[in-house]
Amino acid sequence: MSADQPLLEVENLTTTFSTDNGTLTAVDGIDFSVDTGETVCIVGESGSGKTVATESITRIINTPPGEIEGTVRYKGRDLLSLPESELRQIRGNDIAHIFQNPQEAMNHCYTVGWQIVEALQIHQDVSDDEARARAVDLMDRVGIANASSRFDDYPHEFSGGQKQRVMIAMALVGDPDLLIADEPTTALDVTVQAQILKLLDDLQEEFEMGILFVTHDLGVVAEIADRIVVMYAGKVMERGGVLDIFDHPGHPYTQQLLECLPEFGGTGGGISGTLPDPYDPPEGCRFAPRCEYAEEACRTGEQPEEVEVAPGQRVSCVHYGPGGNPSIVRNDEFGPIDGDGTAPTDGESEVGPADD
Amino acid sequence: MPRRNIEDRDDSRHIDRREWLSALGLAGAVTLAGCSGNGGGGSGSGGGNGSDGMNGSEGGSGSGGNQLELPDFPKFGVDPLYGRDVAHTLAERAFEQSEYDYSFDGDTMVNPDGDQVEINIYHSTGQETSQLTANFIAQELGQNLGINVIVEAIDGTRFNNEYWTAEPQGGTDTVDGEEVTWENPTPTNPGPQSVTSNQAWDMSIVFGLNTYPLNPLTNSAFFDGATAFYNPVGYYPQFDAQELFDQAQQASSVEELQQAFVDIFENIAYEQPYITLLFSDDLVGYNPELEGPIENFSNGWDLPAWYEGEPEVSGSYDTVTSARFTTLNPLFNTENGAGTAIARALDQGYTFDENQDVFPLLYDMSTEDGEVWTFDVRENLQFSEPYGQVTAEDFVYLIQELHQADWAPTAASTSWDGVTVEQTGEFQFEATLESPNILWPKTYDPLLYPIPKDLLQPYVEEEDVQGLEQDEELLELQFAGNLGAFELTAWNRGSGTEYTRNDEYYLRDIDEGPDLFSEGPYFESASISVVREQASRLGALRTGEADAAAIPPEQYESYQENENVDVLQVPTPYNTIISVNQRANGWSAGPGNLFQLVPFRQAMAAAISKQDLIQGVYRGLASPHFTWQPRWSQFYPSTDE
Amino acid sequence: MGFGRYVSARVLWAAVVSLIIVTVTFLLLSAAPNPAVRRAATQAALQGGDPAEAAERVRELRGLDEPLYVRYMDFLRNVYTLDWGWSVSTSMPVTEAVTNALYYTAQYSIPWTILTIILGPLVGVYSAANMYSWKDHAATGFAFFGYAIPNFFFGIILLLIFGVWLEWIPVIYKPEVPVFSVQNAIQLTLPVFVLVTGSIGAVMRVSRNESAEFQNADFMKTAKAKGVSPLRAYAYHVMRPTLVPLSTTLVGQLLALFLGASLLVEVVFGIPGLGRLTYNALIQQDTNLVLGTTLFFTFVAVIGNLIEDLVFTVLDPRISYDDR
Amino acid sequence: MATEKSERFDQVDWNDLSRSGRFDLSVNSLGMLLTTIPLALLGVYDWQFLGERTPTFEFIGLEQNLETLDFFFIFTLFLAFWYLVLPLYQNPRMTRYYWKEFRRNRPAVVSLGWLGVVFVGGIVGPLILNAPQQDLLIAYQPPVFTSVADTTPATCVGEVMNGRCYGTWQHPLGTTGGGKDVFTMIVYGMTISMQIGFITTTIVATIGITFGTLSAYSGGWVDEIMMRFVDIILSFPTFLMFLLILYIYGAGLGMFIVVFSLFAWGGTARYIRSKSLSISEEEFIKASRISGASTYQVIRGHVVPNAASSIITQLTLLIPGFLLAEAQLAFLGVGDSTVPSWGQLIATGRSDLSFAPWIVLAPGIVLFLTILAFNFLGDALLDALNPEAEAENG
Repeated sequence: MSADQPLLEVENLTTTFSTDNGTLTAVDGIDFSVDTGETVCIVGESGSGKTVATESITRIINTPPGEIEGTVRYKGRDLLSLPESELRQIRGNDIAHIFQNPQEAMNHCYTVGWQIVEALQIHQDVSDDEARARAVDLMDRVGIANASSRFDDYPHEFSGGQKQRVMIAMALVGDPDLLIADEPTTALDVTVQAQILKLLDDLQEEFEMGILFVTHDLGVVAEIADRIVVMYAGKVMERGGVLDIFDHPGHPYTQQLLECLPEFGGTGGGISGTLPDPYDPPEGCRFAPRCEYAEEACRTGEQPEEVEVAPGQRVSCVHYGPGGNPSIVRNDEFGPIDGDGTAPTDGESEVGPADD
Repeated sequence: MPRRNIEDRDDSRHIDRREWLSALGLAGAVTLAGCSGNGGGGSGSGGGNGSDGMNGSEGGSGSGGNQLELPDFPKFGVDPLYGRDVAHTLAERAFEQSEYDYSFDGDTMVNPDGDQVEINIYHSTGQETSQLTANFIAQELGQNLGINVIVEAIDGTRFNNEYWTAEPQGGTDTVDGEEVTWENPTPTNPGPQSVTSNQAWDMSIVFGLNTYPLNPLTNSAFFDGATAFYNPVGYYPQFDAQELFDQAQQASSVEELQQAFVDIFENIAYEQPYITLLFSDDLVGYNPELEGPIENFSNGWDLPAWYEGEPEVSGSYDTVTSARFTTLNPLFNTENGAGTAIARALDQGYTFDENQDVFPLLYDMSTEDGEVWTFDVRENLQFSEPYGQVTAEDFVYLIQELHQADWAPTAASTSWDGVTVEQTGEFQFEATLESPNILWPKTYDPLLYPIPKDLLQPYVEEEDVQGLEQDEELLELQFAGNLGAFELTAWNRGSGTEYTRNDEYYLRDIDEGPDLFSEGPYFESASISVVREQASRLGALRTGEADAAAIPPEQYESYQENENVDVLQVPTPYNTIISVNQRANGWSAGPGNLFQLVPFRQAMAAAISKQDLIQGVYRGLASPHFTWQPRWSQFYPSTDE
Repeated sequence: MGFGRYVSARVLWAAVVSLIIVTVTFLLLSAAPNPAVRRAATQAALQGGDPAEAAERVRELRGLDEPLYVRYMDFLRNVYTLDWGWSVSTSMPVTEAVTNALYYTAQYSIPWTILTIILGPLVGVYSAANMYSWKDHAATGFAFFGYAIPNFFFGIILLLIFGVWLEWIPVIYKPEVPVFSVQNAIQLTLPVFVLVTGSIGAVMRVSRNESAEFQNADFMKTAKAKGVSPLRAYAYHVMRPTLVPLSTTLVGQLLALFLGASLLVEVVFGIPGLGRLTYNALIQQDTNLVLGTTLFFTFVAVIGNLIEDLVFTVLDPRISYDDR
Repeated sequence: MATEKSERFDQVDWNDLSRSGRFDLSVNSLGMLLTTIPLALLGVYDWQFLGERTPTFEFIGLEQNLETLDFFFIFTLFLAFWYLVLPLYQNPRMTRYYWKEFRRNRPAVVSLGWLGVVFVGGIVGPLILNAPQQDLLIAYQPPVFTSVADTTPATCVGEVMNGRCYGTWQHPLGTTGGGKDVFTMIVYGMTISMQIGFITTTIVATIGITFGTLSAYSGGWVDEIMMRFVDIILSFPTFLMFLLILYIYGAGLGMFIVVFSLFAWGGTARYIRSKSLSISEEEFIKASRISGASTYQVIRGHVVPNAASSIITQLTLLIPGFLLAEAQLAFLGVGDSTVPSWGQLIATGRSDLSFAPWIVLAPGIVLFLTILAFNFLGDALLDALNPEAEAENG
C-alpha cells in the first residue's frame, strides 16, 4: 500500500433497490475515503442513505433487491468486483462492522462467546480452546468483567452497553484495519454512549484502525470525527475536516443540521419539511425543496458539482459554484458557543470496565 | 365370544342373521364356500335369476276394488298384486279391522286426528344399497299408500342393541284366540307385543334373515307360533304355525316334507310377517385363469381341486374380504368371514357338493330311521403332535364336555341340545335325536370341528371359559395336522391370514370326490386379506392382486365387460325384508298399531314394486321374494313350475 | 426453578392429565351397554337355558357385576401394571395388540415425521430466502394445498390413480414384507406422501413466515459482516431461531395428524396400524382395547406436549422455567 | 331511543360505543332483541303446539319445517348480523381501513368471495332448490360436458353417442348412485357446513369468553384450577373422543356440533383470559372500582371489543377443522348418512370412485376449496386485524 493511497476509497457509489413500486435510489453516486487511523463520520438525517452507503462497501445489503454500482477500493482492491467468496475473507477480518442496535444485532439463540468464536473461526484456523481464550481476551479488552464466566451467557443476560462491547469484541477478532460503525451509540443512554466512544477511541489507537462512523448525532461527531461527510437524500452535500465544518458550515443543509444542536446555539428544533421521495428525487439540488436559499438554479439539472470552499472542505451548492454568490448562505458567525470546536460534553468520563 | 362387524355394507347386511344363525351351528357350513367378502354362504339348488320370478303373475284374481280376492299363494309387489288400487283396497280392509279411525283422504292416508300417517324406516348407515332401498320404499309407500315415510340411517350394532333386541321379560297374551305364555323369553323375542325394545321404531331394513332352503324346518325358530325363539318384531301368526311345523317334523321323506311346507309357506306369503322384498345374489369376481368357481352357493366346496391355468401346484390363491376376524378359535367363532379363514386350514365333518348333497369330509353319517345316526370317522386323520390320531373319542368328548356343557358357551351349543351321543368304536359314534329328522345333516347341526381331547381336557376340568377362548393353539389352529388344505402361517389381526400348502392333506387319500383331490390343493400358498375399502378390494381384483372379491351390483356390468375379471352370480338364502314393528312401540303415526293387521302388511307389500326395486337398486341381480323360501328351493310352494 | 424440578413438575402434571383423560374414557365406555351380555343371553335362550342367568354369568366373567368404583380401581391397577386385559375383538392381550399395531404405524409414522421435520423447515426457509419468487409461490401453494386437502380424499384419489389405473403401487398393503425392503418402501410411499403433504403445509408456513422475519434481522447483517457464508447463515442463524416457534407448530401438527388423519390413512391404505385397531375396537365395543389404545394415544399426546414444552425451553434460552 | 340513535347512525363510533360501559340497549342489542324474540316465540310455538313433523310455517301455507338446529342457526345468523356486520356498517372509517388492508391480499378476497357463495348458497339454496330426491332411473348421470360408458347410468338423461352417455345441464354435476343430483346435494351441504361453522363457533366463543373472563376475574386458585382444566381439555386426543362419543351416543348433526364445541373452546378461553388480565391491569380497576360498573360491562365494554378481532381470527381458523372432522367421521361411517353433508356425499360415492368419480370429486373439491378459503381468510384477518399476532394456530 503506497503511502498516499487511502485505506478505503469510494467513488461514485450508487445503490438502488428494485421494489414493487419502482426503483428506489438510496445512494446516488457518492465519493469519500478513509485513511488508516482516521475517523470519518458520515452525517445526515435518518433515511439519507448513510447506512446503505456503508453497507454497500462490503456488499452486506442483499443483492437483489439491491444493486450496487461504482467502485470501492480497499487497499487498492476493488471490493465491488471481487467474487463473493473473496469478499467474505475481507468481511469481519479486514473490515469489521458494528451496528446500531446491539440487542438485535446478536442472535438471541447463541451465547455471546459462541458468536465471537464463530467470527474468529471463520477467518482463522484455531482450535476451540484457543478460540475461546482469544474471545475471552477480547471480551476482557472491551471491558467486560468476569469475561471468562460470561462467555457462556446469552445476549439477553447482558445490558445494552455490554452488548455493544461484545459486538465490538466480535468486530475486533480479525484485527481489522477498517471498522465501520453504524450509529453504534444511538440505542444507548448518554453515559454509556460516552464510554463506548471512549472505548472506540482507545481501540482505534491500539489497533491502528480507520473508522468509518455513521451517525446523525452531531454531538458524537464533534467528539470523535477527524473528517465529516454530510449526506442528504443519497447525495453528499458537504465534506471537510470536522473543525472546518463545525466552524464554517458551507451548505445550507449542514447549517440547519448544526442549528438543531442546542450546544451550537441552535434552536434545537428540526428542519422543516421531509426527505424527498427516494423513488422520484427532485431535479437539481436534493435539498432545494427544503432550502430557504433555494433559487431557480437550484431546482434544475443535476446535483451541483462540489466546490472547494476551504482547504479540504467541499460543498455541493449552486451558490458556491460558478456564478453563485456564497454570501447568500455563508454565515461565518455560526459556530460552537465555546468556540473551541471540540467535545461539547465534558469528555472526562473514564471508560469503565462495566456499566451495569 | 361371538362378535359381529359392521364394516362393510355387504357383510353388515348379514350381521344379525349370521350371528344367530351361527348359534344354530351354521357358520361352519358356509366356510368352504367362502372366497370373497361375501363368502357366498348358504345352500340351495341352481341359480335363481331375477327375471324368472317376474313373470309369476299367476294366482291374483281381482285387480283392485273391494272385490279383490287373494289367492292361496299371493305374490305381492308384482302384477296384479301391485299398485295404488290394490294397496288402497287392502289398507281399507285393515282400517275396518282397526278399532281406530284411519282412512284415506284422497291419496293420503290419515290418522284419526286427520294428520297424514308418518312413520320412519331405518337402514344401515353408510351402506348405499340399504339407503337406496329405504328411499325407494319411502317413495313407493308415499305414492301408493299416501304414507309419509321418514328415512333414517342407523349403525347396525346400535340398531341391534337398542331397537332389535330387548331385555327378556316374558308375559302372556291372547294370540289367535288362544292364551299364550312366553315361558322362555329371549332378547330376540322378549315377550308379547307389549314388551318392547328400548327405542321405538316403525320399520327397518337393517337386517335380513336366512330362509334355510336346505332344511326349512329350521324356520320354525321364526314362525313357530307366537313364542318363536326369534321374533323381534312381535309377530303373532294368524294360522296354526306350531301345529303345521310339528306335522312337518314328522315327515319321513322329502316329498312329505315338501307337502307339509306348502301350507306353511303359503300362509307366510299371505300374512307377510315381514314384508318380503327380494333375494339379492352375491356377485363374486374371479381371476379368469381360475378353474373351479361355479354359480351355485356350494361354490368353493371343492377348493382343493381348484387351480390356476394348469392343474399343477403353483402360485397363490389370494382373496380379499371386508371383515376382520375376531377370533379363529373354532369353538367360539360365529363369523362367516372367520369361518372361511378357519376352513382354509381346518375341515369340518362334511360339506355339501354342487348338488347340495352331503359330501363326507372327516366323517360319514348314516341312519336308518332318521333318529339314530352313525358317524364313521375317517382313519387317516392326524392332529399335529403331540395329539396324534383323530378318533371318535375326540368328537364325543367335544360334544359331551363342551357343546352340551352348561358352562361353555361354544358356538355349536344349540346344535347338540337333546342329542344323546355315545362312542361305539375307535372310529365310530352314534347320536340319537329326540325326534327323527331325515334331513339332520342339512340343518348343519351335526357339523363338528375336530379338536383334540387332550387339548380341551385341562380347561374342561377347570371349567375355564376364558382359558379356552384365549388358548393360543386353538386361536392359531396349531393342532390342525393334516386336517386342512393349508396350514395357517400367520394371522395378522389387522390384515388377514396367510397359509402355505399342506402337503399331508388327508383329502388326497380318499376315494370320493373329484380325481383332482388326489394332488390338491393346487396352490403353493393362500391368503385372505382384510381390506376395508371396497374400492381397494375391487382395485386389487382388477389389477390381479386378488383372485376373488365381491362386486357390488351397480358395477356388475362394468366388471362383466372387463377381461381381467370373471363375474359369477352366486345365489344366497339371505333375504331383504322390511321388518315392521308390531310391538307396542311400533307405530308412531297414531293410536293402534296397524302393522299388527295382516291386511295392512299385505297393503304395504302390494305398494312396493319388487320389479322396480330389483331393476333400480340391484340392477336386475336379485329375485323377488314372496314367502320364506327362495324360488329355487325345492320347498318353494308353487306347484305350477 | 431448576430444569430438573421443572421437568419433574411437567411429568407429574402429564401423568395427572393422562389419568383424567383415561378416566373420562372409562366412564364413557361404562355408560354404553355391553353387547356381549345381551349376546350371551340370546345364546342361553337358544340352548334352553336361563338368559338372565347367562347374562349374569357373562357380567361376572367380565367383571361387570362389580360396582363401578371397584371396576375402576381394577382398571387403574391394570393400567399401571401394564396388564391391560384381553382384547375380545382381536383375540389377543391388549398390550400385544397395541404393540403389533404400533409396529405398522411406526413404519409409516417414522419416515413421515422425519420427512416433515426435515423438509418442512428446509422448504420454509428456502421459500423465505426466495421470497416472492416463483419458487416461493410454488412452495406456498403446495403448502396451502396440502393443508387444505382432506387427507382421506387425497389418499383415495392417489390410490385410484397410482394403484388401480397405473398399477405402479400395490392396492393392498402387505404386512408381511420385510420392513427394509423396496417393496415396503413402495407400498408406504403414498401414505407417507399424503401425510407429509398434510403436515408439511403448516410447518412450512410457520417456518417461512418466521424465517422471513429472521433473515432480515439485524443479526443476519452481523453474521454477513463477520464473513459468514449464506449457507451457514441460514443453517445457524435463521434456522435456529425459527425452530423455536416452529417446535410448537411441528409437535402440534404431527400430533393432530397422528391422532386423527393417520387413522383415515390407515383405513384408506389398509394398513393394520393403531388407528384402525382403535376404530375397530370402538365399533366392536371392545372396552379393554379401546381403553388401551386411548391410553396409548393420550400418552403420546401428553408426551408430545411435554416434549414441545421442553424443546421450547431448550431452544429459546430467553425462556426461564419459572415463566411457564 | 331507537330513533335518536339512528339519527347519528353513521357517526356511531364502535369503540366509543363499546367503551361507554352502559349501552344496554344499543341499536345492535335492540335489533338483536327485536329479531330474537319472534324467533324464540316461533320456536316455542313449533315446540309446544306443532307436531314434530308439522311444517313450522304451515299456518301461512309454507312447507318449510324448522328444526331445533335451524332455530339455533338463525339465532347465530342474527348474532353475526347485529354484532359483526352492523358494527362494520356503523363504523365506515374502520371498515374502510380494514377493507383496504384486507384487499391487498388477493387470495383472501377470492376466498371471501367463495365463502360468500357458500354462505348465500347455504341459506338461499334450500329455499329455491327442492331437496334432492332419489330417482333410481337416473343414477350415475355424468356431469355436463363429460361422458361415461352408457352402461354406467341406469338410463341416460342426455344424449347417447357411440355407446357413451353425455351429461346435461339438468344435472350439471351429475347424479349419485341413487340418482340424486350432486349439485343440489352440494348446495344442501353448504347449509350443513354453514350450520356447523356458525353454531359451533358461537358455542365455542360463548364458552371460551365466559370461561376466560371468569377465570381472569376470579384470580387466585380458582383461576389456577380453571386454567388447568383448560389444559386438560386441550390435551384430549380430540378425534378419538369424537369417534368414541359419536359412536356410543349417536351421531346426528346436533351431536356433532355439541361434541366439536366441547373440545374446541380451550384455546379461546386461554386467549381471552390473558387478554382480560392485561386489560384488567388498566381498565378493570378503573372501570369497576371507581365508576362501579358491573363486571359484565367491563367484559362487554372492554375485553370483548379488544379481543374481538383475535377471537374472530381464531374462530375462522377453527371452522375448517370442524368441516374436516365432519368429513372424516362421515368417511369412517360414524355419522348420520341422512344428513346431506359433503362428507356424507364423499363417503357414499367413494365406492363408485373408479367409474363415477364425480360423486366424490365434486364435493371433495368444494370441501377442499372451502377449507382453503377459510385458511386464506384466517391468514388475511390475522394480518389485517392484528398485525403483531403470530400464527399460533398453525
